[in-house]
Amino acid sequence: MNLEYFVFGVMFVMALGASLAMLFARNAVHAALFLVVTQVALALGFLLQGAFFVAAVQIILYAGAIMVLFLFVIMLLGVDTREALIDPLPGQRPLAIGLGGLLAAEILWVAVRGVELAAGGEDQATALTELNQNPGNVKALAAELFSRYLLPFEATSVLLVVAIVGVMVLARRIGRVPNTGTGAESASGSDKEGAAA
Amino acid sequence: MSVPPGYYLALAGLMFSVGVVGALTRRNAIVIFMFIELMLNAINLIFVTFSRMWGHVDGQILVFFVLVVAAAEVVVGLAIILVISRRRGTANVDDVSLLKW
Amino acid sequence: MIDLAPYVIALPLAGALLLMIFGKRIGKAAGIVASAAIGVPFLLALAMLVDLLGLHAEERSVIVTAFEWIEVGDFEAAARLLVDPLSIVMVLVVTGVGTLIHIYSIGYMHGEARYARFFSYMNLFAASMLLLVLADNLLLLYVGWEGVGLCSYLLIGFWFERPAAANAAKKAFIVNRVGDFSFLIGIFVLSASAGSLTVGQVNAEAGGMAAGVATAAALLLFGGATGKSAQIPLYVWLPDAMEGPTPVSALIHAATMVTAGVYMIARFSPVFEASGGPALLVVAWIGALTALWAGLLATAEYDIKRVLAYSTVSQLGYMFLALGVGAYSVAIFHLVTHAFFKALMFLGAGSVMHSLKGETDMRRMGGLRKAMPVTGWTFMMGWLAISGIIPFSGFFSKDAILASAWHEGQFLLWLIGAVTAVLTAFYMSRLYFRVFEGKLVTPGNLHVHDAPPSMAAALLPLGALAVIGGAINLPGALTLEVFLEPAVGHSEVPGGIVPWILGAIALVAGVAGIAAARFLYALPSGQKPLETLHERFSPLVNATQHKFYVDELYGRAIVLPGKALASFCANFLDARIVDGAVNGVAWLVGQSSWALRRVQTGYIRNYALTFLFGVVVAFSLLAFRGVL
Amino acid sequence: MSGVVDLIGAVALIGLIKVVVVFVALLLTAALVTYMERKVIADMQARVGPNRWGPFGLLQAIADGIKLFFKEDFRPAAADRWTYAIAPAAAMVPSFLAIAVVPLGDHVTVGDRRVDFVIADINIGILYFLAMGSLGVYGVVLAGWASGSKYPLLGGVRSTAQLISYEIALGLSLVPIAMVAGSLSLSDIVAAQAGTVGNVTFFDGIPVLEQLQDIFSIVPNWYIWSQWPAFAIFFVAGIAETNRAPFDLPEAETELIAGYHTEYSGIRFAMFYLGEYIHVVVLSAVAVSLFFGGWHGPGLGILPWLWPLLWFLAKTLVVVYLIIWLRATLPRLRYDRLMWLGWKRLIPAALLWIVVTATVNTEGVSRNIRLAVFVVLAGLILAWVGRGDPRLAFAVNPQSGDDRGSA
Repeated sequence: MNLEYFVFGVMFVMALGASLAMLFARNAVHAALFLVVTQVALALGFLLQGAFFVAAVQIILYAGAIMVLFLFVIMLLGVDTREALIDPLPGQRPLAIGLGGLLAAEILWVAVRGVELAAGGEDQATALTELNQNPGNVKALAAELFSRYLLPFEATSVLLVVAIVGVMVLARRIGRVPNTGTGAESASGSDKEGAAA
Repeated sequence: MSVPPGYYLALAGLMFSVGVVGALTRRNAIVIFMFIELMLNAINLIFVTFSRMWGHVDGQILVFFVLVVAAAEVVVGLAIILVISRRRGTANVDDVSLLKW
Repeated sequence: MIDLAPYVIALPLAGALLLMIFGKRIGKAAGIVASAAIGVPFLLALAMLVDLLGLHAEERSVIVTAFEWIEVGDFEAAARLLVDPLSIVMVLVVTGVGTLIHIYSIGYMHGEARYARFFSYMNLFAASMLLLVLADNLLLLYVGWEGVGLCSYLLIGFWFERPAAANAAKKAFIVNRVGDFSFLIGIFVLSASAGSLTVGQVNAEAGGMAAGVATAAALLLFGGATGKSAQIPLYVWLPDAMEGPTPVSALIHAATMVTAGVYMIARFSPVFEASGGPALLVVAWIGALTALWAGLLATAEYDIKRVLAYSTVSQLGYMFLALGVGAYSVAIFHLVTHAFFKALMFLGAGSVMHSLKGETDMRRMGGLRKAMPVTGWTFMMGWLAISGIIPFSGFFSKDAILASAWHEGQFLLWLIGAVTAVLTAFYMSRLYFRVFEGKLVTPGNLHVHDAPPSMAAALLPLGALAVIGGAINLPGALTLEVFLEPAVGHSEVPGGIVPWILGAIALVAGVAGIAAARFLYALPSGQKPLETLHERFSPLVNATQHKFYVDELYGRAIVLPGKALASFCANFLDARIVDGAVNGVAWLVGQSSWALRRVQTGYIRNYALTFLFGVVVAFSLLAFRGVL
Repeated sequence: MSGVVDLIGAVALIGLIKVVVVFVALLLTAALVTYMERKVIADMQARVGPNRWGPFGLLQAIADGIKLFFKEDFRPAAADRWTYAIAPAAAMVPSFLAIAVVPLGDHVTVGDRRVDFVIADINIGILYFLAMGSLGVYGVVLAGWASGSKYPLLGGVRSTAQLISYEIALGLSLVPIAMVAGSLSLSDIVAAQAGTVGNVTFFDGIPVLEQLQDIFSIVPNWYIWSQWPAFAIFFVAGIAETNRAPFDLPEAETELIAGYHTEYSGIRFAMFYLGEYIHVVVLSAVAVSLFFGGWHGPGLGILPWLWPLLWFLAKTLVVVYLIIWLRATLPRLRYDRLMWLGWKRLIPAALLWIVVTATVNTEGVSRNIRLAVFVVLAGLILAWVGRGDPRLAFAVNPQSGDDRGSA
């Protein structure tokens, strides 16, 4: 049991520390790297709470695909220059920090009350453990996803198709005459497609 | 006795707040995007925590939908940033202030 | 055959639609199409009459359902037609006289640019009028009522290029609206108190109505009738309506539409009866006064058609007098004979105008009987009929009215009627002698020709009817009164020697009027007394020639305040207050957006910050209220 | 939290021993593979290869290691300091971690405790392998960006696009395996491949072939027989993931000097190098587990726990040999051809194969029909994939350009 607290502590420090570091990182690539660390820490948090499949997907999709995509675009555009420390919008930074702090305080307060709330939820946590053992995490998820959540699931597939088409349209370079298909042009073209999708 | 859900919720809340502050103070569009991802991640943590609290997998399924939406959003958003950057040579959101009178 | 009643309406309606859509394509055949569209219903109506006569007297009220119209919950208003003696008489008059006038129009409107449109309107009018008389339902009746009003407006303003015609059409329409409004409220009162809209139901319930309600309903209905039938105080539109083509005057403003009020009151006679004295008394007095008033006005008029118009108003007054004394069938009888001879005279006048290139001033005419014999002789029939000379049709009906008034004990009304009879004979004779007798006078020495065949084809039958039309109510035979009895009730006919004396007095009155007119207008010796008369009574003559200043009075009393109110609304209420409010709101919005648009910086991070502010506020509210 | 205990259990004593043993073994194997590669390639190119240090040059790998360890650690001025330092580790660590879910052998009973030859038998093993594979990208990307030099940057960008493209095909090629095995755990998948194919009735009634059916009773029940298209896709995508020839574009020496690790030297370079070879070994190990029956194989009565380990090692080395062989044989793909292959051939083929597998494994379909459908559809897919890029035909003969409307 202490071990779980220990892992949770590591996870907590990793996740929060990395997010704060991300806040103070002046370089976009560094920020991206801290975000990856945060996500890996969160995956650990998911594992701790018995969400194995979600943890794996979190790594594969977020850390493995989305963040790589971020890095790709940063490198492609060369926008990894350092930002000026002075915010050109007057009052933006103090207000943002103040309001953000207020929000954090409010959420914390609610979370603390949530602890009391969760005192009765311990029994259900064991229910999830049983669920993870009997049909197994993946099978339990699949059973729910493909029965009760079938319609939203299909809707997400539509969303993805729309996103893919939208990206194709956005990233397409208009007015480029198609070449014989052997030059470097088409190479960079498919490069975009590959990266975008 | 395992870690109470409130701890996770507190962590998620703090991360979310950090994401909010970051998204509001940074000027690089891509970085702002990353902070939005951070907020979404915090939400995912909340979902998973609730999933454990209530003892069923619905929360974890919602994480999938968040993931899908995040993926679609990132892809489209990055493409837009790409186009803007190609046209205007910048990814600074303050330089793109056309949304006004 | 009675089941075919819907086709009586549908055929003219179809004709109207056909001519409206394909009028240009049909061209010259339009008149024939239209005449057929009204002529066939006449034949149908004859067949229906035969069927109706075949039924027992008590069963002569047949309801024909055309289709279900409105059905909402308990409320239902089916398109049902009521075929009974009253409506069949009206249908016969409308279709019969209407057919003749249609045929007449073929010749009269020849060469008119909007030939097909004219016949389309005429057919539409016929359909509306037939709907009015056949309707078994107040709503349906009102549809017909408004339909004839619309057609009247369209036809009066048929030559809308002429400002006079356009104004006359507007006047007719507006004056009629006043009456229609009253009529509509009357319908509401009736349907509310009777709980039904069908004629039979309303009449059956009438007996059980409170006297006050019945009186109110009756007076409101009569208000509608004063508009449609040109009674005091709403008669002013009819003389002006003479701006329309003459066949229109003959059909609408003599034979059919203006009698709608008479028909309607006869139709709802139980309601009037239920109100007891007051309503019927009002009807009778208004009718009598209108008869006298219009007769006086007619004596000073020089426009041939306007004389006939005033005459119509006057004769309608007779009919209302008859209604007011409870002699409904007599009123209908006069309606029928009047339709014959007045249509005849209008058509004769039209024939005169046709050959005189549109001249209507009788001072520039004279001795035309020899130049156009058909017109002259038939007009003479009409003149004698309206003057009440035995054995022409008008004598019988007018005599019956006067006799009924006497019988009811309304001696004052009888006296007014008798005086009016003298006046009627006088002004009609004045017209006749001026136009048809004496030396031949034409404006600009035109070559005068008689009516073309189609016009003559209408004049001759109408002339014959004017002569023998009185036969339909000869005592002893199958009389109109007996036929109408199931529909409008029995009217007491005075017995003994009294009717003969009254008839003699009426005849004497007619002869006296003719004699006076002949002395003053036809004989050379009458010239001097006429001038003396004019000098002696110059204020009265003057006033009569100015129509007793009624139009001016209405202009001052109603139109001017109306215009002032409209001008007030337009220039102050609308321009200052309504527009001011609208512009003020716009100005306010403009100013505040000018101030607020500074918030819109274009920096997305500012927007997001605002968003966050909203989130924090909402979160705080929820947290403090203990929801979370 | 049994899963958590499983994972955290790796940290406990037996787990710790396992980790250490496997770590060392993996390092040794990787060193062996570097030697093996040089020898094999030399052999194929009719050379001798390393032969100075130790018998047959066996100590060459150690010599290289010592040399690289003592070389100067050089950092370019424009480099991003921390990222530059982290990148090699980021390249190597995920490869190490991936081996954790691979069952290296059967179990052994020590006292009354059963010890499995696997570090962590978690029930999402395949996903774990994919997750580690996708994290492996960071080493390359960060190295390319952090070097502050244009060739490494180009190598980094290239590898980013390449890796996320082939990751999809890699993931999709594993779906049919999960479907037929009904599990995502590598141990379950290996267990499902125990035994032999057994009695096949497909050739019943055909006189000569009927006699051949007996042969199936000695053929091991590996997934490679039924899932060879999945293996083909997995193998190609896996090689692309490891950045090895013919997909070594991020480090194409003719175009980009040495790609993302151009600026690296000394121990950091060694880490990249090591990471790549560990990746190759792990990939081979996973391929063996998924398609070639894992540690299953005939053994002798003595030391029953040893034979599976040996079988596993042998099979893995065969696959490694195959990869080396490919490097010696195939030329490097041009970049657009690489993308074409990944997006237009491998991913559609993988999707199609998922559909085929799902159809054929529907309940109630007889085994014979399954076999027949397998043969026909697999042949069709092979033909389609092998048809090549129509644009190539156009380049050779402009008149025959069909299918280039999308170009």
